[in-house]
Formats: sequence, structure tokens, C-alpha cells
Amino acid sequence: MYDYLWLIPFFPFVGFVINGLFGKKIRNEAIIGGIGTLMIFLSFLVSCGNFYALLHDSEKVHQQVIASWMSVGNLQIDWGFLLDPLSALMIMIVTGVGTLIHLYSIGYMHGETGFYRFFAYLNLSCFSMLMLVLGNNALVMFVGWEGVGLCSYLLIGYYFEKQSAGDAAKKAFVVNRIGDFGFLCGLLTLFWALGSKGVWTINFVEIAENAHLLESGGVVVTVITLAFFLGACGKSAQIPLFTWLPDAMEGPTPVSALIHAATMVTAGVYMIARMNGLFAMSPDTMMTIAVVGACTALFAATIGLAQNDIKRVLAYSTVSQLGFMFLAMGVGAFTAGIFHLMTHAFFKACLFLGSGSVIHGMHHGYHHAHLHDDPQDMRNMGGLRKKMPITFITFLVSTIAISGIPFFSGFFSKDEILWWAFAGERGHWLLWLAGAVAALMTAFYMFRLVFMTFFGEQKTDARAKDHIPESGLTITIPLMVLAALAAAGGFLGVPHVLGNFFGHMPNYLEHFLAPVFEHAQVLNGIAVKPELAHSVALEFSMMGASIGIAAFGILGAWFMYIKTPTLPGKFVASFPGLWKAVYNKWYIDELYDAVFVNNCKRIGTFLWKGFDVRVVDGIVNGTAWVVKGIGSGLRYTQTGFLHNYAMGMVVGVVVIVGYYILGK
Amino acid sequence: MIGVYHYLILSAIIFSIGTFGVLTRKNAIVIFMCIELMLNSVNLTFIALSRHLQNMDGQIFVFFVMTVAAAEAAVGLALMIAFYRNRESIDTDDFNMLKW
Amino acid sequence: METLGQIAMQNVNMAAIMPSMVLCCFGMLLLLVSVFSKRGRTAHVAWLSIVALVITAIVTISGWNNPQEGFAGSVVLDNFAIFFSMIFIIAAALTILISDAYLQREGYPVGEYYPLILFCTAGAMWMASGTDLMTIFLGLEVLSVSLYVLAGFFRGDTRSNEAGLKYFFLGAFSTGFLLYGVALLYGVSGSTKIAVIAQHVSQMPAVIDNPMLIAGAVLLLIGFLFKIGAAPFHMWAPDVYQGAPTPITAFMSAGPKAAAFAALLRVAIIGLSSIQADISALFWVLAVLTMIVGNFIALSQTNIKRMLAYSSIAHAGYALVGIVAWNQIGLSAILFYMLVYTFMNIGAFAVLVLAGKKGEENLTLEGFAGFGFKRPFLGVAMCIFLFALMGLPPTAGFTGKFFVFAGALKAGYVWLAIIGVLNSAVSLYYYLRVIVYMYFRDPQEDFAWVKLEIPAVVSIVLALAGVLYLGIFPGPVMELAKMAGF
Amino acid sequence: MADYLLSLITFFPLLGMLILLFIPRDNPGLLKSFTLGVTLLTFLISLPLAFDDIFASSGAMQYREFHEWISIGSFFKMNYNIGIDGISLWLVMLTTFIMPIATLSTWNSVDKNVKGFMALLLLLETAMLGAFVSLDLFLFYIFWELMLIPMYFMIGIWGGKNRIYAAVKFFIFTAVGSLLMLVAIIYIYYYAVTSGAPVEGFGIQEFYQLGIPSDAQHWLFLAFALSFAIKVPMFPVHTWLPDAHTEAPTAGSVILAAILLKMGTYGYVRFAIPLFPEAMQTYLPFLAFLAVFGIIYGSLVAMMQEDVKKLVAYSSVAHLGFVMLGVFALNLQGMAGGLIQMVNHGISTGALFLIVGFIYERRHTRLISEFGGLAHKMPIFATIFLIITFSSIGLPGTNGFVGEFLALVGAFESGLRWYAVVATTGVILAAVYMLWMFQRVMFGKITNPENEKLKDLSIREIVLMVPLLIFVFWIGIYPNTFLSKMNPAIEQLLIHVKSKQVAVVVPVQPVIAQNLVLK
Repeated sequence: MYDYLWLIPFFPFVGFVINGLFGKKIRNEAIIGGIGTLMIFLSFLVSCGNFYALLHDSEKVHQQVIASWMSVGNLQIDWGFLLDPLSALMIMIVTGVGTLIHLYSIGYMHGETGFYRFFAYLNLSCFSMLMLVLGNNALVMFVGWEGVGLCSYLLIGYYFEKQSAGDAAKKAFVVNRIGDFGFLCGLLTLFWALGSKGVWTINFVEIAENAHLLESGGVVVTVITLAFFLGACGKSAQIPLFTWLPDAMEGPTPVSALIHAATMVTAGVYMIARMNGLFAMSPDTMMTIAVVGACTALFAATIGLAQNDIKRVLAYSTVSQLGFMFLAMGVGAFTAGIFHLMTHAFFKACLFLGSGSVIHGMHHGYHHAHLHDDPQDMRNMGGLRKKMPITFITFLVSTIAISGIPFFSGFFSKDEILWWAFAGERGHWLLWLAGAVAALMTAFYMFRLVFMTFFGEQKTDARAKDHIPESGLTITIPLMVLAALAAAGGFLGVPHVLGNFFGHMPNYLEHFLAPVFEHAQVLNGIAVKPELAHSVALEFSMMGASIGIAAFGILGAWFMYIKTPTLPGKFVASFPGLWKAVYNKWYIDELYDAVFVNNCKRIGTFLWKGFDVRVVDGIVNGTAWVVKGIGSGLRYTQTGFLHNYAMGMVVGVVVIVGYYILGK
Repeated sequence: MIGVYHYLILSAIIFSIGTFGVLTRKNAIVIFMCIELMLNSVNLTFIALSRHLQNMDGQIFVFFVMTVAAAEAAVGLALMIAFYRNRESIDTDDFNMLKW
Repeated sequence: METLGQIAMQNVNMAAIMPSMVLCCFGMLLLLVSVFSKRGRTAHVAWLSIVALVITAIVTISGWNNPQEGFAGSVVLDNFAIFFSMIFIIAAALTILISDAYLQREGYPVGEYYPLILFCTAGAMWMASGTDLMTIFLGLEVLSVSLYVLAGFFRGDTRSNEAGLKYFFLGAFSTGFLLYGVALLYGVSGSTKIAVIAQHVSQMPAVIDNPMLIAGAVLLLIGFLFKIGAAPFHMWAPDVYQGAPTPITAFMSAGPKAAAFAALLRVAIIGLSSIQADISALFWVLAVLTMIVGNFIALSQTNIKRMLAYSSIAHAGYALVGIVAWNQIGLSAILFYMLVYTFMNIGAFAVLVLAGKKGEENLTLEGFAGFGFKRPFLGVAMCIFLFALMGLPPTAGFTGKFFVFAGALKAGYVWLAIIGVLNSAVSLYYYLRVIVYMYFRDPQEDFAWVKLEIPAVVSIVLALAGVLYLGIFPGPVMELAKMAGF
Repeated sequence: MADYLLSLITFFPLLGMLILLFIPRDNPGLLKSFTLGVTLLTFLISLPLAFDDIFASSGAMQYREFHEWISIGSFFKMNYNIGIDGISLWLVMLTTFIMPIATLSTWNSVDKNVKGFMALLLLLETAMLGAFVSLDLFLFYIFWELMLIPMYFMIGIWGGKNRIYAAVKFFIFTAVGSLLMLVAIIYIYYYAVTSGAPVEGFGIQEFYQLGIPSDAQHWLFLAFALSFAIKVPMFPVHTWLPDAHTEAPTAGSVILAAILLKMGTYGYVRFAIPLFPEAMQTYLPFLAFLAVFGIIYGSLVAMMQEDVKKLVAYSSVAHLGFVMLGVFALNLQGMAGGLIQMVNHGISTGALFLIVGFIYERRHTRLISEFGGLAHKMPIFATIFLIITFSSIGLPGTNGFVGEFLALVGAFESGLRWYAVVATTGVILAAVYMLWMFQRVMFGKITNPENEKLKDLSIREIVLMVPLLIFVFWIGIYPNTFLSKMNPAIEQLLIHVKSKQVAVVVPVQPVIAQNLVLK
């Protein structure tokens, strides 16, 4: 089965090529969408086969080398794939969620002029993501890494005639590139650092095997991992590089679901997990990751509180949830991080798709009424639960999951992260506190979203009101599947304490991923603090706290948006400055513009008009000018008068003869 | 006793006078005469040296110089006449069409 | 005891002056022919002078590797003289080829023109083959007097008059210095023979302390430097070059300049080799000065003819670099360079001649706007000549400069070479500007172009052939130049 | 046949040019087709070189031809001494490959004096090929200077508004550098002759073996380095490039970017570094600094350009900074990266200039502000432009990445680590300026009514781009085709350079060094 590993990325690539080259000719949406979906589905099937095979295989690491890519001296890089539990899980998520989103898109993108283009890009992004996940060395991963960046660019800029879409696409790519800079630096330093120890490699398996050659906790490892982490920050929208992700909502909603929630943005987390052996060696980096993750979780959540655009709320929520994953990585809870990555993929994809369904409906309504109101503004919604029951239910399930209500998937994953943040060797109660507050806000703004959208009075313009239909089957089926996963997915990773209640249900995920993480964790002493490890009471009380927080957040949202809907207005009135800051995303974009973008432009303009044109060309042209000036000056020695010429000669004679007679 | 050096110094003085004349006079004919003066001072040098060295080469040279000077005079005067025909002047300040 | 007659028989070796005698005879014959020719018809005189030059060339070449001394060692026809003589002959021939149509056009179809060129060439040959300062002086004067006439040949044209007069006065003036220098050297050594002077100078205990020698040597050299057009004795050159009839300018900048170099080389390298260090130093300064003056002033010229005059000064500067080097390569390089310069410069002037019309010759840059497209052949030819003047491969201008600077580098004059190449960089600008006008500008107005006269085209083609052949295969000719060295 | 293959390839275009002169000037179609035919044939003739496996196994010069050319007794010896190894192989191939494309690009853009243009194109091809295959410094110099002439005319006659300034600047700028190099060339020759080394003319392989004393090496190296730096062009002697590129006709820009600039980088690899290894060592930090500074500088300046072509021109400064950084790494990866990046730059930037040419032909303007929303009207164009843009940015999977990555790996492995880190920021800036430009040209609504009428690419234009696109991906995905054939030659070069450089260090404690070797 492992021999067919290459088929997994290959199928979407074929889809990309077919739709990209011939899509315009095919025209038929069913065929185009069908090909796109089929290809990713085939890929899903192969993934299932491989996953299954791996599950029952005692050998957990399999590599497949397709061809040599670059071969220069001691730099030998292959086009190779790596299947281990981590990548197996990831390909399942990518292809699985990917298939659903492809299916969803057939309905959602119906009637778009660039339908074929969309599917081609979507396939390409799946291809890239699979390359990223499956690559057996850092450079193949980088291909996927940049590939998803490219697809993100293309898909955000899908509505390229919109200025904001173009801007957002460019911003996404450029900010990602800043991350890529880190990735490349890390990669190069790693290659050199290992090379100087005699192992010239960037193969993940070999890196893991030889990581011990580097000094644990030393500068080199810290630099490498920090550089990689910068890359992860860019891709996974962490502070300080998170600004692109909210803007990325300019893309069509399935895109937001697929790459800006389920797959691409989790690449950073995946990359850290992939190189956990290396990261674990540097406590400083781990601490940095944890702090950055916690801060991002908290910070993005605050912004999420005040947004009115349905997708923006979800976008900040994504940033926040990614922060949780990084927090997990930082405290060494790799399994928990990946677990949250998975559950997040389910519920956030579902949420995005649900919001897409809502927008689709709203758009339909407005279109019908020939209105140009914003179909994404939650202030125009309300009471939609009756209009769109399936969307509502699936959305609600996912919201519950993300809020951390027990036995839904988000509860298990988030709770495990918080537990590690509190009780892990590398955890700290402050980290836990940040996470807990973020979780509180998450519950609050998510239910705020649900309440504003689905409950209360319908605030949509009267003319459009009655023309908001429930979406079709291609849209609702993926919603239902994802909602089911969001609800039940958590049982893959039930904590031991709880597992006992479910008939000694094991933590499947931890068990499955153990071959990947255990080694580094053991080696670097990453575990739950021993004095807390067996404190069942503590674990339960933490869990209780989590539940309490979630409940509090939900109640708060209920209180403010259902019970006394005037309250938010009062709140805004009493803290106008605070609200404005939050609403405007703490002015981070403006800050970046002022500090980096404008200064870069200023420097560029200066270098061009000030330096290039004035100084360099000034010297060049100045030299020419001086030479010419001397020439024109000398020219006037040539007066045309015989006497002057004779005089010139005489002076020449006198000087020369005088020099030789007197000077010697 | 008048020795070779006296002749040499005299000729040097004459040469200088000629040179000075070339530099200061404006009339083409006068300039030409100054040049002749220079050539003749050279002739004087040659003859003095020839005498001093007991060697005929210098005197032969003088003949050549004189001949050449005559030829030059012919050509020079012809050129001056041509110029005079066009400009009605042989003032060297009028040689001013070609410059810079 | 030998009789006077025997002495004369032994010492007068006509073979040594055969080429120049042929030229002089033809010159006198042609004077007669032109007197008896119908007014306004000069073509046959031109062709006869070409014949004369061809015969002279054959006579000259036949003496290769067979040095003939004559007139008691006053004249020698050695390889050096032969090489230079060939340069003069080529210069004269190319000039004559472009002259006829030009003279007709300008309204001076006068037969004496050609004999004068022949006499001038003969004078140049004497300069190259003279081993006695007397012979050299005679050659110089024959050459000069002919040139005074030629420069002022257009009697009715004030510019031509002015050019002739300026040349005449300054030439005569410099002759004074030269003669004074000869006289002083004669006083030092008791002879005007270069070999004897060399012997005396080398035997002197403190050469450099003898002011008479130094003054004599310097004055003598200055006489030649004047003819070469080296700064600061260059001032006549632009005016004269500009005012003289264009073919004469072409000839003047090639033939007589080469002749002056020939004499200068013989006098300096054979006669004054014991004060080599001082002379090299002097020439170092003069070469640099000449290059700078020529190139820099040329930058601001708008008249192509005058610009080429300054460029000619600059090229004299490059050639002087070869003397500074004072080695075999430098010497041979000068010989080679003079030949190359003859081709490229006369070629460029030939194009100028053909580009003009009566009276107001078309010599300004503006007048050349769009020239390249109107006259493709002339345009391409001009480009090649200009690239050669710039010193770009694969033209002879490059190889010429290459050898000259190689000589300097071999002798260790790195800075001189660098200044030299930087000067050629400066020169790029004004040469390129001509091309800019020829090709990159649209024509301002329509000129009544003269038609392409076959002889002129032949001249241009020959020059082109020379420029390209010497550029791509400089080996054989450079080998000859090497053999022609001392 | 094989004995004279290189000469045939080199002079075939010249032969074509001579025949071209007899084609009547009033038949532009025939002139263009003929030129295209000649360049295509040249490409076909050169193909066997690319398929010759000898390059994969041997780093020595192949296809050698040696004839005495100029021999003047004890004065000089210059030989017609040509050959190629894995380093020059791909540059030769790049030249023969780009020329037909450049020719084809003139179809609609050159309409005056077609004959002249075509003749110059062919002359230029011979000159460029000659420079790449020359193994004799004198011969190289001839071709090197010869290149200036056709390019000067191309810019000056067929160029844009400010063409005269650009042409003259290009010419004088480049010539100044090469004239100093000429002095250095002659000096080396005399050093070789007087030191009694067994030299055959100006043959570089013999010159490699000279132990030129280090004080002489320094100024010789500087002369060479300046000359090549101007051609590359490296900061701060780059200012001729934006002018020349902007004013040149499309074909001229393509050739200038794709091939002519490579002369400079190639010059470093073939001449400056191996001839003066010790001096190289001294000036390495400085030159590497210039290279890296050029990356940042070129990118920042490119970012603010209002003219697409000028933007691409400044991006060249940045790209070639990567090439130079790779070359200066003086190790296998770096050099290979530098070399492959030369080819890449030829392909990507050449393609970008073609693209600019396409829109210039349609709109007769290159100002970014005049465009916008072109993606609507020209989807095929948009796709191709996008691919090339990302190739220029260095997206993995395209050619640009392979070159940049290898160059950076090389720089990291050598002592240039910090330079490499700074250089890596170039990948961010590249994205900034390219994408910003792409967005402003292609995205958004069509604001300028003139853009409404734009037609998408014609078949000819697509045919023009397809070969370039193929190589964009070929080099990106399977660069080993190229790498494997350049590695042996680079290895050999490096062994030479390192041996000379080590020679400086070893004599300090020769005994210990010997012991080390023995053990």
C-alpha cells in the first residue's frame, strides 16, 4: 500500500492540471466540480488505505523516494514522501475535509465565471498541502509550504477585480514570505549545523535520528528552532504575523474553510510537530512558542469580541485557536496540539461552511431584492434558524464544540491543552490563565455570533427577508458530516481520567502518535509535572473550571444578545475608546503600515530617487559633466590667434628646457 | 678676444629677439621677418660652431637653411597675398575664423 | 689617395634614395603634364600619381631586408624607412583617390595638387630614412613647404588661407627651434650625423650636466613634436586641420605625422639613447598631456572635422606612449599604430569628403543626422572607422592600441597604460556621438548628396580592408613592424 | 564535424548575417524568417552539446579547438583557443535557446530597418557565444568588446524615448571597466612570459597555474572585478542597467537580461576568481557585501518603480545579487546555485521582458498606473505572467527557487552565513515588488478604457513563451539534468581555487602540514 503514497498528492494535481488547462473549454460545472471532487476523494481513499495499513503495521515509518531533486555534492535532496502516524493523520484530515469542501463548493460556487479556475486552485492547494504533509524532507515540505501560500494567494485573490481582494492576497503572500524567510533560515542553518557534525541532511527521519548531535539547549538549536518558528508564525498567523488571516476572508468561503481553517494555517503546527525532536531540545524556543501561542489566543479572541462580519469573527477565532495549538506545542503537549488541530479542522471547517451557507442565503435574498447590502454583516441577520434549519443545527453543534462544552470534540482537545499548560513541566499557571480567558472569550463571541445570526428578530431588509432559502444538498451534506465529526471527533483522544468512565476507553490518538512524539518527550523530560501527574482530583477540577468558563461565556453572550440586546450598545457607549480599539483590531494593521510598509516604501523611494538617481547617477553623470566641462574650458585655450599659439609653444619650450637645465 | 661663446651668446640674443618679435608683432610680414631673424641666428650659431670645431658640416647646413628659408619665403608670401585678396589685411588678428 | 670622384662614387648610393627619386621625378613630370592639360581636368594627373605611387611602392618594397646606405651615411633605406615609406605611400594613395571628385566639386581642379602630395611624400620618406639631421631637416622642409601650399590650396577660401598661414607661421617658427636644437647638438658633437651624435653623447661623462646637449636635444625633439601635434605644441593642428581641404587634412593627420614620428624615433632611440630616462620622463608627461588635451577638447566639438583634428592629437598621444616604453614592442607598436591610424583616419575623412557638398561642407554633427540610413554603405564604413578610432575590437584600432599599451606595460608603465585606457574611455563619448547623430537621430533636412565616386569608394574599401585585416590578423604586419625596428 | 562543432556554433550566426546582407531590405518578412531560421539552426546544432554525457563525468574542457592565430615572434602569441566545460555549456545553450525567442519577439515590434536589426542580432549572437567559449583571454576580450557594438545600436536605433542617453551610458559604462581589464590582461601575459611559465598565448588554463604575487593579484583582480561587476551589474555600478533595459527594444532587453548580464557573472567564475584566488580571498567580504546589498537595494528600488520595465530591470540587480552570493561562496553548492541561477534569470527575466513587450506592443506604455484589471481581458496572458512572476519570486517548484536555494546553501556553508541571512530577506522583498506590480497591472477593475480593447496573446506569442515555461518547471522540478553536468567542472575549478588559497596558509608551519598529510 505504501508504494501508492505518491498517488495521494498526485490525484489532486491531476485535477489541477485538467481543470486548469481544459476547464475553460469544459464549461460544464458538474464535470469540472465532479473532477475536482473526485480527485480529492480518490486521494482520500488512498489515504484511508495507507492509514489503515499503518494502523496495523508495527513499522511506523515509511518513506518513498520518487526521484532525486537536487544533487550537488553533499547536498542530496529527493522528491520523497514520508508516512508515519503524524502524516497519516494529517492526510486523513486534509483529504477528508478537503473532499467535503470540494463537494460543498460545487453548490456554493455555482454560476461563478471562474468556476473552473476555482476548482483548479482548490485542487492545487490540496496537492500543495499534501506535499507539505507528506514530504520526507524539509525542502519538499517547503514546496508544499510555499505551494499553499501560492494557492492562498490565488484563492484570496479569486475575486481579483475587487481591490481589497487583491490587497489581501498580496498581504497574505508577503506575510507568509516573512515566515518563509524564517523557514529558509532555519533550514539552511540546520543543514549547515548538522553538516558540520558530519551529517549532511534535511531528511526528517535523519534529522530526528541525528538531532542529538547538536548541543541540547544550545544556541544553534535555539536559533534553528526559532527561525522555523518564525516560519510557523507566518503560516499559522501567530503574533506578530497574524494580520493576513482576517484579511484573507476576502476569498470565497470554502477557501476560508479549507485553507484558512482546516489545512494551510495548521501547517505551522504540523511543522513543529514534525520536528518535535529538534524543538524539544530548546526550552527557550518552547517557551517562546508557548508564550506567543497564549498571547495570540488571548489577543485574537479580544478582537473577535467586537467584529460584526461573520467571517471575520471566525477568522479571529481561527487565529485564537491556532494560538491554542501553539500553546500546546510550546508546553510540549504535541499530541494535544495535533488533537486540537484535528478537532479544530472539523468544527472550524463546519463553522466556515455554515457561515458560507448563511452568506449564500443572504446573498440570494439580496440578489433577489436587488440590494447591495453586505451579506456578511451579522447586524443584518438574525432569526435565521427557521430559514436555514440544517445550517443552524450544524452551526450550533460546531459552536458548542469550539466553546468547550463537554463531550463535544473541542472540549477534549482544549481541555488537554489547558491541562498541560497548567501541569506540564514546561507549563506555567499564567499560560493556563491566558488560555482560560481566551476560552472564555471564545465561548462568548461564538455564541454572540450564533445569537446574532440565528436568534432574535430578523433584521434583514424586508424586501430580501423572505427570499433566504436553505442551501442545497451539496452544501448541507458536508455540513452535516462535519458537524458529526465536530461532535464526536473528541472521542479519539479522551483523557485517561475520563476514559475510565467510558469503559476504559484508551486515548487512541496519544497511542497512535506516540511513535512520533514519545522519543523527544522522554529524551527532553517533557511531561506533566510528576507531583501533579496522578492528581485525579486536580485534573477534574481543572476540567470543571473549563466547563464553568465555557458556560459563563455562553451565558454572558445570552445575557447580552438575547436577554437584554441593548446592553452591548451601552457597553460601547461607556467604553468608546476600548471598543474602538478592539473593533479596529487594536490598530495593528495601521501600526504595521506605519512602521514597516511605509518606511519600506520611503526607503525604496529614497534609494531610487535619492540614491540611485542623485548619488550614483549623479557621480556618473557628474564625472561626465566634469570631463566635458574641462574639455569646454580647455577648448578656449584654442583662441584662434597666432600669438597665443606661438606663445604656447614658447612657454612649452621654456618650461621643458628650463626644467632640464635648471631643474637637474 | 672674441671667442665662440660670444658668437653663441649673440646668436642666442638674436634668436630671442626673433622669438619675441613673433610673439608681439601683428603684421604678418614683420612676423615672417622675425622668423627669418631666428633662422639667421641659427645660421650664425652654425657658422661659429663650424669655425670653432674646424668642421664644414655646419656651414653646409647653413646653405640648406638659407635655401629652405628662401623657399619658405616664397610660399609664405604667396599665402599672404592670397589671404590679403580675400580679407584685405595681413594683420594676424584677422586670422580668426578658425578657433576653439 | 682616393680621388674626389671615387669618394663620390662610393658614397653616393642612389639605391638609398630610389623611392623618393621616383616620386620626385614623377612629381616634376606631372607638374608639366598638368600645365599642358586642359583646364579643369585633373583626373589623369590623379591616376598618374597613383601609378607613381604604385611604382614607388614596388621600388620601396624591393629593398626590404636589404639596407642601403647612401650619401656618406646621410641616408639609409632600411626596413624602418621602408615601413614608414609604405605608410606614406598608402596615405598619399588613399588621399589622392578621394581628392579628384572633391577638387572638382569645390571648384579647384588644379593639377599641381597631386605633384605637391608626391613631393610631400618624398619629403616624408627623407625624414624616415635620414640618418643625418641635415637630411631629416631637408625632408621636413620639403614636406612642410608642400603642406603649407596644400593647406592653403583653396585660394579663394579664407579658411583655407588662414589654415595655410597659421601652419606656415607656426611651422616656420618651430623650424627655428628645431634648427637651433640641431645647431646646439652640432656644437656638442661636432657632427649632424645621428650615429656620431649618439657616440659623442654616450662617451660624455656627465651627459645630463651638459646644458647645451640637453637644450639641443629638447629643442630638436620639440621640432618633431610640433609636427606630431603633441601638447603643448599642438595648437596649430585643430585650426589647420579644420581649414585645410578635407583630403589634405586626412593626409596631414596621417602621412606627415608618421614622418615626424619616424624622425623622432630615429633621433631619440638611436641618437639619444644615453639620456633615455630623461626623454622617457619627458614623453611620459607629454603623452599624458596630449591624450588629455586631445580627448577632452574633442568632447565639446560640434564640427566633425575639427573633432577629428583633436582626436588626431589624442592619437598622437597614444603613439607617444610607445616611445615612453622605449622597448622593441613599443617601437614596433608605433610603426603599426601609424599604419593603422592611416587607414582609419583617412577612411573617416574619406566619408566626410563624400558626405559634403560644395562650399558649405557638411561637417557639423547636426548635418550628419540620419546619415547612416540615407547612405548605408558610408554609414557602416564610418561606424567601422569610428570604432577603430575608439579602439574597439575587432578593428585595427584595437590591436594598435593593444600593442602600444602592451609595450608600456612591458616596460612597467602601468599608470601610463591606465591613463591611456581611461582616455580612450573618454574618447568613446565623442566618437559615439557621431554615431548617435548618424543613426539615432532623424535627418533634419535633405542634402543633395554627392554621388559615390568610384575612386573614393575604392579608397574607403581599401581603408576598411586595412582596418579589419589589421584588426583580425595583425600578426603578419606586426611581424614586419618588428623587423623594421632598430 | 565534432572537431569543429564549437566553431560552427559560434560563427554560424555570423555566416547567417553575411548572407542576410544580400537579402533585399524591402522584404522584412523574409529577413525575419531567415534570421529565425539561422538562430533556430544554431540552436539545433548546439543541441548535441547538451546531450553529451562527457560533461557529467569530466570537468575538463571539451570540444577543444586550438589554432595559432596571432604570433609575433617574441612579442605575443594569441591563439584561437576555444572549448567548453560544464560551466560554459549551459550558458552556451542558454544563448542559442534565447536567440530564436528573441528573434520571434521582434515580429511585430521591429518594423523600421529590419535588416539592420536582424544583422545586429546575429552578430551579437556570435559575439556572445564567442565570449562563452573562449579559453584565450585575448580572444575573450575581442568577443567581450564586440558585444557592445550591436547592443549599442539596438538600444540607440530601436529604443525608446531616452534611448540615446541609455545607449551611450551603456556603452561607456561597460567599456570603461573592460578597458581596465585589458590593462590587467596584458600585465598577466607579461608576468607569465617573464616568469618563464609555459604559456601558450593568453590561454587561461596556463594562466591559472601562475603564482601571481599577491600584491599584483590585488590590482589585477580589482580591474577584472570592476569590469565584470559593471556587466553583472553589481551595486553601485548598476545604474546603466535600468536605463538600458527601459529603452531597449524587447528583443534587446531580453538578450541583455538573459545573456549579456551573464557575461559578468561568468567572468567571475571563469576568470576573476580562478586567476586571482588569493586576491579573491581578500576582497570576498567586500564583494559579498555588495552582492547582498544589491539584493536588498535592487528589491527596494524595484518596489517603487512606476515603469514595469524598470521594475524588472532593478529586479535583475537583486537576482544577480543571488548569483554573485552563490559564486562567492566558493563551494560546490554555491557555485552550482550561482550558475543555475544565471540560467534561471535568463529564462525568467527574459520572459518578463517579453511579457512587458507584449503589453507595450498593445498599449505603447509601460507605466503601471496605465494598467489594471488586465486579467479580465487577457486570461492566458495573466496565467503566463503569473507563472513567470512566481518563478521570479522563487517559488519552490519553479526554477528560481532551485538557484536561490543552492546559492543560499552554499553561502551558509561557507563563511558568508550572515550575508546569506540578509540575502534571504530578499525573498520577502521579491514577493513584495513582484506581487504589487502584478496586482496593479493585472488585478482590479479595468479603470483605463483603453485597456478594454486589449486582445489576449496570439499564437505566436504563446509559442514564444511555452519553451520558457517548460524550462521554468524543468529546472524547478528536476534540476539534476543541469546540475549533474556542471558539477564536475565546478569541482575542478574549486579544487584549483582552494589549492591556491590554501597555499597561502600552509607555509606558516609546513612541517606540521606535511605530517598531517602523511597521517
